[in-house]
Amino acid sequence: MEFNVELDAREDVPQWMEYGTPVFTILAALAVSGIALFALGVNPIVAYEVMFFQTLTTEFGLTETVAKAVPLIFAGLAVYVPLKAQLWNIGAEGQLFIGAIAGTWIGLNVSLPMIALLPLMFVGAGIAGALWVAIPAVLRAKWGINEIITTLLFTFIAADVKNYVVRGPMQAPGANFPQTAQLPLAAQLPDIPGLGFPIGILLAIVFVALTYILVNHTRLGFEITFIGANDRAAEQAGMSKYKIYLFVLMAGGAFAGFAGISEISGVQTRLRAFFAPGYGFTAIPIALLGRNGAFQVMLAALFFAVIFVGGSSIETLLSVPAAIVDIIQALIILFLLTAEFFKQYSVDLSLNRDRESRGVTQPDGEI
Amino acid sequence: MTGLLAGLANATVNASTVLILAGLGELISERAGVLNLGVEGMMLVGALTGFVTTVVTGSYWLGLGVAVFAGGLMALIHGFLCISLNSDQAVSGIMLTLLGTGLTTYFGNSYTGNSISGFPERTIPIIGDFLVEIPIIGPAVFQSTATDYIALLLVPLVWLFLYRTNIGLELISVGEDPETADTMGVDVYKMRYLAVVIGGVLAGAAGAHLSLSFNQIWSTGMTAGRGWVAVALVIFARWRPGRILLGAYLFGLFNALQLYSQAFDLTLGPGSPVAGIANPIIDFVMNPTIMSTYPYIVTLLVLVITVVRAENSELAQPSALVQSYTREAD
Amino acid sequence: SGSSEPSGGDGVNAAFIYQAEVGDVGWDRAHEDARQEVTERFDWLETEFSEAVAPGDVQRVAEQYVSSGMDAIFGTTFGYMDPLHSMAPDYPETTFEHCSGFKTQDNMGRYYGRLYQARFLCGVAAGLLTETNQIGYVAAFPIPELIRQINAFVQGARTVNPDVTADVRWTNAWVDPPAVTQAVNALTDSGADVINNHQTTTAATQTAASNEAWAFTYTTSMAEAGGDYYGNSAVFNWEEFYAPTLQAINDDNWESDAYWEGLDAGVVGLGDWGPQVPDSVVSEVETKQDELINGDRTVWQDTQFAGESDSFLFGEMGSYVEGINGSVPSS
Amino acid sequence: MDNITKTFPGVIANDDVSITVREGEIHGLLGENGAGKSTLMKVLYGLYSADSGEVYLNNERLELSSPQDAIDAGIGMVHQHFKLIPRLSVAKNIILGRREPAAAFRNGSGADDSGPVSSVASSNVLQWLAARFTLGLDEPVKKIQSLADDYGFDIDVSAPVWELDVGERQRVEILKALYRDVDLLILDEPTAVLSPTEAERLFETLRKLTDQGLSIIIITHKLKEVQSITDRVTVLRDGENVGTVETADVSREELAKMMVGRDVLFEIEKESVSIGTPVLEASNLRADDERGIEALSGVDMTLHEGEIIGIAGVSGNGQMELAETLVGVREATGGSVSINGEELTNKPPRSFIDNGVSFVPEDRHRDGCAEPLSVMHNAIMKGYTSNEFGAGLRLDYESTASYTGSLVDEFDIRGITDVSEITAGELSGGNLQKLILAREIDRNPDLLVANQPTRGVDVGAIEFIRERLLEQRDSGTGILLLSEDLDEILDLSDRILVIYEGEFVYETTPDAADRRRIGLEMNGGDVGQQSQPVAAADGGRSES
Ligand SMILES: Nc1ncnc2c1ncn2[C@@H]1O[C@H](COP(=O)(O)OP(=O)(O)OP(=O)(O)O)[C@@H](O)[C@H]1O
Ligand SMILES: Nc1ncnc2c1ncn2[C@@H]1O[C@H](COP(=O)(O)OP(=O)(O)OP(=O)(O)O)[C@@H](O)[C@H]1O
Ligand SMILES: [Mg+2]
Ligand SMILES: [Mg+2]
Repeated sequence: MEFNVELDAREDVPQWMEYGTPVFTILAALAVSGIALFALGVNPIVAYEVMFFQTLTTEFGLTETVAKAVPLIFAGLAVYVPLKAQLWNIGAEGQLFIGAIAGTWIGLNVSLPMIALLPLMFVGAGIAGALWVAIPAVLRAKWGINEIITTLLFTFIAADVKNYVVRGPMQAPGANFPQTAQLPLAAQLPDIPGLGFPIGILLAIVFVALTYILVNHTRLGFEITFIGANDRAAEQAGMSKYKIYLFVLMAGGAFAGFAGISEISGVQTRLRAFFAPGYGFTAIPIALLGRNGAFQVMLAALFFAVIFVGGSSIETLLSVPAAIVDIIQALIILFLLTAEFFKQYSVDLSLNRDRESRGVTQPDGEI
Repeated sequence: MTGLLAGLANATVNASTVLILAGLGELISERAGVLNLGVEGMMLVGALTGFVTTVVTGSYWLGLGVAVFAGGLMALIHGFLCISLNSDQAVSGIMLTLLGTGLTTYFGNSYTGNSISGFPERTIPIIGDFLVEIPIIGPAVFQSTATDYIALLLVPLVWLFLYRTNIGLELISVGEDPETADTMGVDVYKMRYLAVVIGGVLAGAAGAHLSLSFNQIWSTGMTAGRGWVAVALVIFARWRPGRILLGAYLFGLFNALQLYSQAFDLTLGPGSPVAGIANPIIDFVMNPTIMSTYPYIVTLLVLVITVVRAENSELAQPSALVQSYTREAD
Repeated sequence: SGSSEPSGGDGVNAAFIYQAEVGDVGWDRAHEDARQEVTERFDWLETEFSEAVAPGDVQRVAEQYVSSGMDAIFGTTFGYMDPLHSMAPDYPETTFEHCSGFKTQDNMGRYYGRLYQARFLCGVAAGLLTETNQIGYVAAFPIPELIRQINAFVQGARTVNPDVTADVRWTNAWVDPPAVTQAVNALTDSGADVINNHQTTTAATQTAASNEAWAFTYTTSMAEAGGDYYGNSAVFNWEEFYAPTLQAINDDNWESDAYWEGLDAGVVGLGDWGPQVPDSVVSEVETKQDELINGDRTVWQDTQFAGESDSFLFGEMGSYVEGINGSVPSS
Repeated sequence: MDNITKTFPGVIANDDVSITVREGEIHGLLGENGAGKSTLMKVLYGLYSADSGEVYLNNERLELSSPQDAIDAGIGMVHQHFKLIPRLSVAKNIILGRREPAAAFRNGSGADDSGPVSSVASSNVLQWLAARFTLGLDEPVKKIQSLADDYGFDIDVSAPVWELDVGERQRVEILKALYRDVDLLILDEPTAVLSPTEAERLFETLRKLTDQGLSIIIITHKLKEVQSITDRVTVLRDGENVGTVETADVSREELAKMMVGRDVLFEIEKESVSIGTPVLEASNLRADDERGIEALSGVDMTLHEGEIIGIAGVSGNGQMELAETLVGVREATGGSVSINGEELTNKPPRSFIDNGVSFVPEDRHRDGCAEPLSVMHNAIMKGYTSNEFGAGLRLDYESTASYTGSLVDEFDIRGITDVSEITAGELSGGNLQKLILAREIDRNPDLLVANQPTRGVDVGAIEFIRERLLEQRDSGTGILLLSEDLDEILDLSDRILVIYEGEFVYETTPDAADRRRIGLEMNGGDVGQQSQPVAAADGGRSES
């Protein structure tokens, strides 16, 4: 008798698993994190009550979650769109910086009424983010140079560029602090009148819907999906890998730029040297969680927003160290990766009897 | 002038050890086909566990041992996810960095003020005094800590391991073509696990070098991005150990120049006819922030040049990098 | 005395918000030590704190504190200025205090310490201790705050030893221990035998000491890291600000103001001297300290900054005093 | 091998197959594509584990859970697709996995005294270490060199494999197997990429090997080779063993019959040709294969409306390159291609598609579809740009779904419950092929290039596909049919061209065709018989 673990490719993923796995994953990650909280002397149930229930049921929690979700949704889309063509945009954080720089510059240097200035800032940020990722996109499309590594390298360069501009060309005049001047009111994203939600969320929803339409209802989206599924066949069908790779990565860059400027214009009101929100990296698990569609990306972004806001709540209200939130986030990704596997394979752990059950007679001297 | 050069040489050599260790580890991992973007996280865990062990036991060798073990353990998570479960290598690596950062921030907080006596600087017995006499590089290379020597020694050792041992050959083969390696009787999974764990071990050692030899302190986030530099360094080195040394020195030199160049004013005097145009450019080029982008730009250029020029030669990346393997692929 | 005030007789709840994790040393540690001390001192005081709060998140954290009944919010980093400034009018019942900024509201004060005065005193010691007449300074970023302290330190040294020259190395990061160590090595290699620094790590002190150069530092004592070569530290004694401020809030006579005090108020000062610093040096420093406190001397009196306004000193200082090699990097 | 059964999701690759190989014989394994030959051999080599059945070698039952087990048992395999690592040297490729220790640690080598040095060197621990942490190339290189000399291979053992050409690589593959002192050598289509002289050299080698007592299993599609080299032949069909025969006792025709499994060939009613204007003209067309070696060496061809030209040939003689170049998927290195009179040489695939060219690629999984996507996605892989499916940028998935639904009905594609749920990868081979054909035919193309359209497809589907091809011809489409199945060529074509080594070497019509002659031409002609040069491919000349 022997233990035998059999792995079989699932021929099709059951429906409940498709949706159940992320939920199960998150619960498992929270269970493990619960042990850590327990060890800290914090009742995990109380902590999760504060973290999730209070965040989702109070006006304050909801508003904050929505505000946090805005850049996360954009950043999630920045990774999601290239992922549709099987490209990993690991460098959304850098594109976010560049978008923030360009958008802030416009906000500070162009005087227009809000109704024109804000769109112009977003357009500028989007273009800047898209151009920033254009080189990795061309390198990938033309020579197959791995985009994971190039987009990452560009992120480090972007961080230095950001540090440079806030101490140099874009430093606030008069004083010598490493930050730009404050954006004029016309360049600050207002709240939705009456609701208190930041108006950025409307924009984010619009772009989620546009992305959904792009991916699911346009010919371009068809090409993206197809190239992602089999680029050889796609090229035989007359699609251009070059065009699509350039498009998805640059669209991703533009979304990252939106994430940057929505955070600056909606929350920070000026670009500071230490602006490094990490949304571009959080976007990677968000896109992984939401890879089935743009609206799923939005849900995943909202979920991470809850984790951030709720995590901050348990820190302020229950004195849980901030690093624990990081650890919970890492654990969720870890469990998610494991869950992806179980979605693809059915694991059959069985006690196997000796295989020799047929009792065939042996032929002689032969195979 | 020699004093300055010696200082520069010393600073270069000093800055390079951590990159050599982490870079060699990442190189071995990638040579077996597994990209590990968790170097930063593994280094931090190595740095903290090594430091804490040394604080508690007083033995820096034990500290190094624990750091190496912890780095290997972190890598094992990555190995399990990517080799056994075929998870996405990029995502798993980033997760590892997140996890390492979170864990060390949390557990390291109360150690930020602690002081240890870590690896002392030593000369090599017998011939050491003689070697130190070598102008400029003598003191830089031969007046160092044990971890510096280990890193230097590892360069030829890793080279020998990869190119002159059977295990090395098998390791390279699984990074080139796991299916072929499999048909030749190479245990693909075992080799990949081995490579990933060695990668973690060396990243752990790199972290321990920072906290036990170079700085002899623990400071939250003390690797300050060097893990990512190590990943870039492997590309720069085109997956060859000798070039890791070269690249680490080059990165180290950039690092050192960033500090040393601050001693000089390279701008042209007002008498120079081109001063008006040249000085802003010189200012920009020599700006410390701008200078810190140079290693990345050089890496990108090397990447592009070698890929465009040498598709099939020794310089190409391991053919099966980032590809997972299952025998009966579906 | 208004009985409708929430603070009134039932004490004060105050929250402290820090940008980084509170380690064992550094800027946030200094505030945290003071928080613990005042919490201990006043039995009517309850405090909470949050660490690792980015400027983009501070408004949410502060609002949460307000809604959980905090009477006072202390924001301890420059980046919190705008968010606190814009939210303060929405919460008129709450007292906001912001450290190191320049904006105020009716219910938001600002506070800071003239740490440069303590740096000046460290400089005096450095000028007396140096044998090579070269001193070095490792700093993170060329911003007025850091330039002011560098200038003060060098000026202190040159006050007692006009032959002193200084070199500054910028590391381009708040926390990068390896780079700090490299920078200190570069400075000691070129002959500096006294090192001061502006970094959130003990790396500079540690490295200076192991290179047998006198180590000075700031915010908290790093005597352990400096060993025999430890000089002193320019420290904040924030409790000297927090205690009266919280008392005023408790007494309902707090008023928004701009607090920028120094040695005389005790909010900045020197820490404990290193074990090997000669008594003669200590007494000379004490003399200078008295002169500063008495007003017989100012830090900037013999420099190009003599007579400059506080707002210049605070936000605009962008060049070195005489004796520092090179110039402030122009970005 | 006894009662081997191996299934893949949806496919029974081997169905209770038993075969017996005698010591010292060369055993041929025959069968159509997808008959399960490679699978059976992969089971024998430990790459696949069989669902049931046993393997015995010299009376001993083998537990084969990995190739290492097979290697240990003395089994070597030369794979159809090269299993070589280009970056490594020949010698390293050969010794990979063998763990050759450095000379100093080699057991029993050189010094035979029992001095202290050698006793230390032969200790178990040291041997264990040496096998892992040293690498001895000197002796292996000598051994490889002498093996190469024995068999007349001219190879630089220290050269990296990427520098070698195809023939040299094939020899390295064989050296790899020989180096390991195998008792049983498996060769999976070893001659597919070899020239006849190279193949003859290989066969000499194989005979030498069997003289030394080795047993050999050889898979090949070339019946001529089977007859010249094997002692016995086993034929597989649809995963089942059809029978094992002494080679000497059967004719080529009988073997073919065993493979295909039919006595009677399909006689399809074919209407007379009414040829229209040329739709495809190619002149002096040249193209390289993936390795950059010329695979198509200047071919001329004209194909008319309502005509089917069948290209017959042994796999690997440039068929794939021809097909791909004609539809714009592969770059032409010389010559020109015109569609409907419009010169399109090296234009992107889209231009060809827009000019009415349809293509059924040889490898349907790799080139013909996107397996993870739905049947609907795959059905509109080329037609998605049509205004039929929405205006402007919009792609209307409702109309594509109903379109796909009708396509599925019309072409009787089975196993589809919901066109937007079932993925192409979930279809069986035959149904997938029908889907691809449906997609390509439904565009009502002017030119249809179909490469191996019925490979691996069940008999019913084959019939269906052939009928559809003829229908399409009758409606005016010009069809270029590439097939390794000679019956198919004979049944469907109006004209037949035989391709050999990238050139057309013979042209005929089905009526005039001599099967034997075609078969010979496919293999490069026979000794004493001159191959017929093709003067004008559209001349309609036939063999008398
Ligand atoms: N890894 C696999 N997964 C799923 N199905 C497979 C796999 N390998 C082979 N098959 C299927 O098993 C069947 C037998 O394939 P096999 O490769 O043994 O054929 P073959 O006789 O070697 O064909 P050829 O002449 O093309 O080499 C085919 O239907 C094929 O599609
Ligand atoms: N994973 C798979 N799923 C479905 N069909 C497959 C798969 N792998 C292979 N096939 C099909 O099986 C057939 C044979 O594939 P295989 O890889 O066995 O090629 P082969 O030429 O027989 O290999 P070998 O080099 O081992 O002889 C092809 O038609 C191929 O399309
Ligand atoms: Mg085959
Ligand atoms: Mg086969």
